[in-house]
Amino acid sequence: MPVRVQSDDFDGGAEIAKLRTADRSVGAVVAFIGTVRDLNDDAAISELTLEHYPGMTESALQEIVDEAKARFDIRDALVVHRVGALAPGDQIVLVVVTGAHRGMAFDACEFVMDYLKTRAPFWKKERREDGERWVEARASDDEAAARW
Amino acid sequence: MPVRVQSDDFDGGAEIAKLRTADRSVGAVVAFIGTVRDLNDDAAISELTLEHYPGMTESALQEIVDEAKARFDIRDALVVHRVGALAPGDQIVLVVVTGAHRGMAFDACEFVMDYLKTRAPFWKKERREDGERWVEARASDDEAAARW
Amino acid sequence: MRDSVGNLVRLRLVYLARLREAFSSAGERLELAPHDAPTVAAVVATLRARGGAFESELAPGRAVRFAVNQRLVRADHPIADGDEVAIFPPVTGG
Amino acid sequence: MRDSVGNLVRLRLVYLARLREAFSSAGERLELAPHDAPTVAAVVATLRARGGAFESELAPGRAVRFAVNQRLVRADHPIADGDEVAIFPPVTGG
Repeated sequence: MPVRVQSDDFDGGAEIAKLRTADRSVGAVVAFIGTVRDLNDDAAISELTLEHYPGMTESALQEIVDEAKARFDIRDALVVHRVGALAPGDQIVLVVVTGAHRGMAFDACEFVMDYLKTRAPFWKKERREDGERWVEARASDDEAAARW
Repeated sequence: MPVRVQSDDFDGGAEIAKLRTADRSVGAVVAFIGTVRDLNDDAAISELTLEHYPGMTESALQEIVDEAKARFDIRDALVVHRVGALAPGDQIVLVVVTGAHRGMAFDACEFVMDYLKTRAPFWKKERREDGERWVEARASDDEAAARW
Repeated sequence: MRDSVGNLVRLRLVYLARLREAFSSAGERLELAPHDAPTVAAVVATLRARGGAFESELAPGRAVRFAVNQRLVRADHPIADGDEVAIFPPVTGG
Repeated sequence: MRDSVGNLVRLRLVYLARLREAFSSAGERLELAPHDAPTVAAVVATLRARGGAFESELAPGRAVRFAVNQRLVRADHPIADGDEVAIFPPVTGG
């Protein structure tokens, strides 16, 4: 399955290996892993909770992957996104793109992340010393998505 | 060690995990894996041999990594490049870049690959049905490197 | 007969993340007042008229996103009887 | 005394990949004829004058790259006594 939403952690190396070895025309693999930082806006984070819109999440991710495959000459793409309570250092999201050559694989992987950041229904809530707060969307994410 | 040249295979997942977990300010990891394709210019490849310039290789790679760290706001970078005889599907090169945010990590990883392709002293020789031949440099690699 | 002045529009509303908390609700059934060409904006106007958190969170200028039947849409997107309309803040995953 | 007309330049040459095969040699010691401001280009001219594979592989217009003391340089890079000068085709790693 090219997109998965799960509370369990993922094994990035195993996922990369699976996609890479499934197709011998692959010459380039680009992978992105997003992780929980210990700081955001200089405040220490003790926990990050990922909420999503269960009915829509998979189809939104699938649409992004389909769009990447239509726009870029790539072989395959995978997205795994976690939900639920995470700790600093934990993995949040994995995107793997395979292609014959590196240029398109880099572009497609960045495209998937930029679109995911603005179009996939996930929301982050941080727990800090002074309480919980929803993470605000960043204008830079809109700008990144608008490039494509 | 941020750069390694070796004949042995590498474990991409383990290398990514090492770099990722070494620094809790990391929020983004971008990894590139280059692999031996089974075809090049439509000819079937049975073996690919990587030759290098032993005295220079590590320092050239280190210089590329240093340049990436100077140009981009990233946390760390790693390059592992294999030499010797490889088979289709084998891994050739791994580049891992960590950063607080994804944009710089993507840019730095692609920069390292573009520079490596034009400035690191490695040469590929393919074995095909009709004999061996040295792989020719691609103009697109020069163009990719010239962007930075 | 209601259809003489507009279509009957019964919706399932879904509130997510900050809006779910602000409205103290994960969603509700809503029957829209008869309307010729109902859009997401009509739903928002109906909710806003309730005052309180609905009025403040959905005030003009607040960044709010919409999905109809689980696809991202703009406020001018038409809605029909039976639709699921989700209202949420800009997404922040990844 | 040679220094009256130029510096004595003893080099270690390294040939790699296709050039190593074409020259049937991984490298050699070369003593450059006295020269006022010797550069990589002077080395190339000396080799080219040998004819054969040296002349054809290093002909003007052929894509050849150079490293002096294991750093990429252009043909106009100066060289000095004791330098290691590597001559090779454009790289194709990755």
